[in-house]
Amino acid sequence: MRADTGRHRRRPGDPGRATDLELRTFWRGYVESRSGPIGLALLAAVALVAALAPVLAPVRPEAFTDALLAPPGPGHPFGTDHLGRDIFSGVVYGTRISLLLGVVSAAISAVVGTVVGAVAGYAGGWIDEILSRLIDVFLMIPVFFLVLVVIMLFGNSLPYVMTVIGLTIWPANARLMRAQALSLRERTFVRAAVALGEAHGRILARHIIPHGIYPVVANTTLQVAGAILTEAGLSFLGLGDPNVVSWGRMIYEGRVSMPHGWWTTLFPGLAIVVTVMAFYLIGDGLNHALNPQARERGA
Amino acid sequence: MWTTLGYLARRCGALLLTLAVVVVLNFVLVRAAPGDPVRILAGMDQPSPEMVEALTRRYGLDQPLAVQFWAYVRSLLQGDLGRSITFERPVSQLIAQTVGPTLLLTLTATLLAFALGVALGTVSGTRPRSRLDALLSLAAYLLYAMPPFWLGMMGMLVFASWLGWLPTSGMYDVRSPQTGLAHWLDVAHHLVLPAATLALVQMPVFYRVTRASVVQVLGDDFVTTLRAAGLRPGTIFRRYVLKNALLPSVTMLGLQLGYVLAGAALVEVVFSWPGMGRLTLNAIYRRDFPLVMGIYLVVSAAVAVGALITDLVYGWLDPRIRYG
Amino acid sequence: MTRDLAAPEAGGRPPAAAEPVLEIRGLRVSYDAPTGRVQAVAGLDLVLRPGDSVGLVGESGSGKSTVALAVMGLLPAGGRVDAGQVRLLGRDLTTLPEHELRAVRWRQAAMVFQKAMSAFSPVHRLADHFVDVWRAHRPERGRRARSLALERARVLLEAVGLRPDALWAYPHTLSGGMLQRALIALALVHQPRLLILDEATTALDVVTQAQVLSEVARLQREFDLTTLVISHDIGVVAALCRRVAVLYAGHLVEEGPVQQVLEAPRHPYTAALVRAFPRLRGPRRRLESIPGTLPDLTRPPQGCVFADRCPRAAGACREGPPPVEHSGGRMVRCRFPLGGDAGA
Amino acid sequence: MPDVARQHDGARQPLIEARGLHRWYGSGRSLLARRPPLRAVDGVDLVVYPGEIVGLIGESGCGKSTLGRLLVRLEAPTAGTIAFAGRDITHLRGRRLRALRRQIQVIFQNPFETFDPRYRLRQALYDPLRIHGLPDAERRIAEVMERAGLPVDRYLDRYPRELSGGQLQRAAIARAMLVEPRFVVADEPVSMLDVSVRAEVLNFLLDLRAQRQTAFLFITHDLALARHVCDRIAVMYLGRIVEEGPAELLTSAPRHPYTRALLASVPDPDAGTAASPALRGEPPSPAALGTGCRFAGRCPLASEACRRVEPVLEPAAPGHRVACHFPWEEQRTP
Amino acid sequence: MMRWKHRAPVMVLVLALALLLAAGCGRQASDAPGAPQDGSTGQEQAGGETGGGAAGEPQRGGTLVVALPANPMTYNPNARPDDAGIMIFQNLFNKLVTLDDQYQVIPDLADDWHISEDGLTYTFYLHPEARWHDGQPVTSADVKWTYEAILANQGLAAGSLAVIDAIETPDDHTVVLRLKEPNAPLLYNLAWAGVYIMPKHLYEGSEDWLSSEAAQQPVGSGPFRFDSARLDEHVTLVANPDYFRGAPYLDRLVYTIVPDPQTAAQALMNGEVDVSITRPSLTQLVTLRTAPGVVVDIAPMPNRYYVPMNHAREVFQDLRVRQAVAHAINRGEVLDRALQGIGAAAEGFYTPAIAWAYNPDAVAPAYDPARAEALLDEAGYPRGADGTRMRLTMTIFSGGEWADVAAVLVENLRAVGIEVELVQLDEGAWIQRTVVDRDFDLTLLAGMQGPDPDQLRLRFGSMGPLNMMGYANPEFDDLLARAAAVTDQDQRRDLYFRAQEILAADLPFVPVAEFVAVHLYRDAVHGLAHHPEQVGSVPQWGFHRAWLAD
Repeated sequence: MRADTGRHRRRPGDPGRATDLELRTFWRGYVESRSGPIGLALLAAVALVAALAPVLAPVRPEAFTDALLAPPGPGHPFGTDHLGRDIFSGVVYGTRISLLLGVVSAAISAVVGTVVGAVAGYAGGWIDEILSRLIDVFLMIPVFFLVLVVIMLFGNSLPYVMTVIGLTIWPANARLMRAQALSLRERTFVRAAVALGEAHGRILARHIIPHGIYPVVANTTLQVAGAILTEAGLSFLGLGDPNVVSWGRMIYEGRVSMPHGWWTTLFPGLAIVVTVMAFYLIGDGLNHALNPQARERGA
Repeated sequence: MWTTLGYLARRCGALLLTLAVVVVLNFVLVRAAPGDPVRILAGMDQPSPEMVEALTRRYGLDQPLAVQFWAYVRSLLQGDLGRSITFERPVSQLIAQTVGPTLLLTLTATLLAFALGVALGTVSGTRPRSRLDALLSLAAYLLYAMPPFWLGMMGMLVFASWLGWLPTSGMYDVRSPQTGLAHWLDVAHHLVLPAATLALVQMPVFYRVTRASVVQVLGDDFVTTLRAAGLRPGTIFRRYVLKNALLPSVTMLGLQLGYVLAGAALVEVVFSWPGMGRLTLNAIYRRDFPLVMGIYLVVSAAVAVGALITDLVYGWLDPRIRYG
Repeated sequence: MTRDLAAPEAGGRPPAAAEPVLEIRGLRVSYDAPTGRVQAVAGLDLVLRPGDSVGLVGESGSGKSTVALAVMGLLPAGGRVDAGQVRLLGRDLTTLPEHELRAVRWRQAAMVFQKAMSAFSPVHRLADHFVDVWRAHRPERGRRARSLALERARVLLEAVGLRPDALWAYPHTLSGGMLQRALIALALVHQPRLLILDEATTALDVVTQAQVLSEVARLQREFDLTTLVISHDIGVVAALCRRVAVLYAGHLVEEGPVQQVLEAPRHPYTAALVRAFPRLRGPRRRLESIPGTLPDLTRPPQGCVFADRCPRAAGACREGPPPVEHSGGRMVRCRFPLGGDAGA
Repeated sequence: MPDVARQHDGARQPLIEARGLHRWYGSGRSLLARRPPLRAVDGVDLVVYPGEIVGLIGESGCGKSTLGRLLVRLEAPTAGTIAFAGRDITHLRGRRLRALRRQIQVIFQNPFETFDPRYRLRQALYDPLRIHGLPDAERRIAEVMERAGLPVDRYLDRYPRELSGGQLQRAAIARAMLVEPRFVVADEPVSMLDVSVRAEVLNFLLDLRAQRQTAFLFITHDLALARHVCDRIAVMYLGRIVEEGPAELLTSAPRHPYTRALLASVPDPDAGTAASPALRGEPPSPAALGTGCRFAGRCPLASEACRRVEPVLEPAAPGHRVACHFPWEEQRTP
Repeated sequence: MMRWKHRAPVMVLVLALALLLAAGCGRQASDAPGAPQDGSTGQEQAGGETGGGAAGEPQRGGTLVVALPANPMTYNPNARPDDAGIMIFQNLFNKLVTLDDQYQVIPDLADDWHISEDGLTYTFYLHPEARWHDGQPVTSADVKWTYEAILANQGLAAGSLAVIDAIETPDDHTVVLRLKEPNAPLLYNLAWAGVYIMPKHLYEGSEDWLSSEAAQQPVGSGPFRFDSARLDEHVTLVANPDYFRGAPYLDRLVYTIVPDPQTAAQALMNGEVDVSITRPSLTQLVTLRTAPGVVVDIAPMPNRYYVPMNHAREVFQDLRVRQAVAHAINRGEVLDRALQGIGAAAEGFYTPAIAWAYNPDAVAPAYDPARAEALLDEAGYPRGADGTRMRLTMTIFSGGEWADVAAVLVENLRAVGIEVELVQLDEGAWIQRTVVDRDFDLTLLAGMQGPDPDQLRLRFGSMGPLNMMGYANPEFDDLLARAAAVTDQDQRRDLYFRAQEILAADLPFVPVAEFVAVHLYRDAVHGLAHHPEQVGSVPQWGFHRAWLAD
């Protein structure tokens, strides 16, 4: 009887095995996923809006127009809020903030998570013991409440919010990267590099991280979406940065006009849905392309 | 048996470690934050040393931090979460009063989400890449991308404001409180919108996991064996695939808890649901240290225990898992 | 046939001496691949008469497993039978609708897969599999079906050298060898006429493999099985089979009695393959390899598929398909076969 | 096939010498779950002389790969010593260990995994030279690739996925050989390859030995293959070497009942019948070993003594050692 | 003990301010508020159409459901500044005296009172029929015990009562307060908050007035009795048929906890609640005004938005810069846009709600961006290449209206070349940053400035605890000190008028807008405000005379 075979734990999201990728196969898998290209198209549209914000938006999002709480119509396609600010302009400019916030938060998470996870998984031993304890503990802490407490207590400027979000969501990436590093460490080409006398830092940089990064990339894409939602949640509680126009903040401010001024919350909300969905779709496309087994089975 | 116990012991150790980190983190964060509760209680009256002092002494805030921390830990070990500064009541009592509605909301929503997600996930997973699958997937993406509070607001707009079918807030009608069955029907009526909101934003998680695992299990070798043995696809699915495919969804059930509680807090705000979410925001706002720490501890413990229970249930469902 | 081992209804089956159990005619199977359709099996003829044991050997990519899956009607998505017939006990399976095919499976033809470790559902006990496989083709229901099935399972498990209480084990608690045996037992639940062993011992250690092989050899006799053994190891085929068929790139290149084919191969590929196997006896010598690689099966060559790697190949070999030569119970598909008198 | 090494056994200094090597996994630290350690390698003495090819035979799980990894210092032994050219390398670390890697190389089982798929062969082959600061990279690479049958102009700029298994394994050997090691562990180097291409890989290996006097530890589960490739063969069972001797002798006149059983189990195309199962049952778990001979449970010859006292490797003939209380005599071999 | 004299208004202010802050932060689901409601009586006629007055014959019976933004912290009415609690206390308890809608002192427990010529002795005559809900009579001993307890426990009003030297109880229904020195604001403060008379017989004996059983199960003397409460759900009161000023019309009074203004407004429109103390956003008011069945009743209150400028910052030591900021701010736009036209643009330097003390001639600089730019040029702050003269921060509270007002201010200042970055903090952090650390450029503040103008000392006196801008003018300090010590209102008025002139000249802050009290209820609710019989219209959510029409 084998006593140890049952030790494997199947958990969704755990990579079975690090993946070798050829760009072409990868792209084919990505396209096959259906969700991937749609997400990319959506994101492209969103990014275009962000880039062209000054052109698209009729006015500065902070600027007051004469129409207070005007319903959608000519001049104000999405209407105006109770201060007379143009919702359409806000949505357009908010794209920049949401993208910035999402990308920066997720990037922080990706960098921290990748480094911690790769070191933990590759080094093993007590280093892994300590780091993975840390990862586990942070994974178990309810993040939103933590972010909430920190932001509420310490302040809510955008850079701060981005950093706090980034620094609370990295453990998921670290866990992925650690699992990757653990499996990559046993991979023949890594063993071969060790046997050839390669230095550990170089092995991490050249073999472990480049190979193991894909699930982290996919997850980071999802985290962009998560960060945007988190910011929206914070803003909804009045904890957004008052100096920038973000969608969450627009909903929060527009909420006072409900139910009569439904457009003040409807459109920013839809913008969040579209953007978040773009990242989810891309993330799923990446996962699909990265997971050959699932791909073969049409998942 | 021993290995299971050993596993349990280790998991509990990890749980305690998590809670220890939570306690320290909490303590440090809350104390490091600008502003202190006495000032809020006393108002902005800078030169009133007598009152500030009296309050400070009353809540032990004059002690060195280390002493305060030790006192906190000691009382925690005795099962005492402390006394709320703002409410002048034991924290445990405040939590106990709000935990019920929160549990009612989150459990209802989660079970709904689970049932719905698994059912739809199965539908999709058995016909991957079909039109129905595409439609369901799209719906899942859409819901997944929705901020729960926004969905709640839109739900309230449509069903409470425009259609007037459902109440906007609260847990029951305070004007004419009911008893017995009528009371629970009333609660259920109030529960519809918040629970549906929370269920809908969670559903995609279960949907996606179920769909993926159904697709995966359908491709497993043992399915080929059973097909080769001449079993009907329906039989294979019901007797074999489903059990295999449900396991990951069950795992998600526990892992979701943190997310659900966060979503619940926001939804509670939208619908004035008398739960812990609102209590939390209140406590943070008032710098009610004992209350903030107590809630956070309880929430963290709940999440950790949820994960532990999930693991155990998973181990019970999946014979492969031996806690060695 | 011992009474114990026989399936309940097995006694009434008429002996069908002359009629082949399995008759494959002109079978062509292809798969979808990113680069085009892969011709995995290109015109295969193979006949298994009752009591026959045929080994299908070939290297990876030769199409041998595809043959097995095509027989069982279990080709994966993207694969399809383009032409030919697979007659099992006279019925062409390629034209059978799915529900009729389902009735054929396991009662008339069963299969033992290579990956025994994953061939059982990990969250079910072995007993569940036996019971459900039993029920799939039996009229009994409820408790009675269960006890009958378990009774049969116990007998079969003992027959393959396992303790009956293995029924209550979950797959992960059993070793690869045990699972392989259990899988063989499962294949025998309905006393099939044809048993296909697809690399059934490849994953096992040599000692375990020897154990399983000897048990299969015994079962062949005791259950009156007709077996199709698929393997890359000519040793395994030699141990289990009376005849051997050599497959190369989807083409059957040589067929005949095992001893004759291995001792005096006629096809250059067979000869090279035999030479490449290290032996335990005889002189130690430098091993030989077959230079080159398999042809691209999305664009199969005009002439002989082996021509590019064949030391005897001439221009004619590349121009048209090689002739098929039958003599003395042997078949060879080659323009310039070795030992022209071997068939005599 | 010249048995170069054997002629000089007595005179020459061993290239690599393992003494009492142990590798145990998991030491049962947990308070409640005290599980016995898994004894993968459990007291192995092994010597390889310069220019010698030693075969290491055994079933999966017997510890042969672990032993290989210990010898190349990819893992650290739990106990025991390893000496290389007379120098104790058991505890080398850091830079000195990396320097040692030039002397000791390894070839892995899976050729498709040996190269990082992200890099072209050029990069992969350049790396070892960079690491060990060897000059003339271009020339060295060209030389060894030529010998591997992979001319640089056609293969150097290819990605690993563009090569077949046989080619990859030759390239892997080429890479290992670039730094001109004196000892190479080849861990099942051909088991994943089709029979038809095994020979070209093995022959490349043999050529290298002939030219450079590189010593090899050839790990395999295939006795027949070992017989053709190796000078000496050591048979491993559950973490221990139970028999070792000259390849021809060991495969024709084995002394240990386990070796005999292994030989009998090999399906022989020449025999024409199913091999008789020489052994019943399966090996016990290396985590649950009792006292006495670890083969006793399955051994047809086992006596009470076998169950109590573990036999040690003792000479049975010149260059032939067996760990058995009742080794078969040569004349009793059928 | 000079300082203690100032304590009274300090505490009042503290209470009021806390309420107000809460109002601003309401949308965080914390205990939002009803800042305006308590304290502000100003029943005005501006709302005009309100049905709050006498409309038909009062009907008896029914349950009134009131949306309250937060739970009461405790049922000890004098311990804490508790905006939610005070809404309930006014229906459970009585004070000695209370205020009417013109901020004039009127009887409550005391039917009558007398102040000695020297202003050092106050004598109150209690209503003989007043009884606690448990049937015990309310006596002078209760009053004495209450005031002493407040002082001993550092209760909410401890500061205002500190001026009392001794309390005498010649008989059960007479209370005599002896003061250490004359103190004009005292009577007002006894009518204000944190001075509810508590039942001595129930509190006595427990070691702490907060942990006493009576602080959980309150027993008062007011028109309603405590019935039950559940955290975050409801607080239920029932009618006290034996109330000494007559039984209330309503049977039950249910406070349901609805912290979210949005939800509260929705619930009001749906008829789920009858009265909303949870204050909706001003925007919602616009909607609510047209909602069928909803009455929006708006009244001025002694509370105003203003922008303090930190004198510790070099830039604000220059009067021209302060003037420029004042000229740059378009108070009309703040009113129209951020405040949806509800309330009034602030002109002067004290609240016009306390009419007798308001100097209408001391006014802030008019909106004049050109003038502002000229002043800034003059002060040496020319526009830079990007059009910016200077960058400042404005520290504001979290919460909707604060942000709205700030948004307009930011745009106003931007127009004259002052880039303002908002720093949004919750209450705790705001206090720390501005009041304690004084680390800010501009801030935005509001707060109760009644019931007595002595209040000005807190905010702008050189020692004033809320003078976070560090403004110091000895003449101003002197004027206010003198005004507190005289009892004659005309004399006091002159002093306060002069003080406001000084503020107008020195401009330590820019007044922005006048706050309003907003009363929201269903049109079925009557007898809320303006009711002649109603005693104690400050705070004004007393439901003694309220009744429900069918």
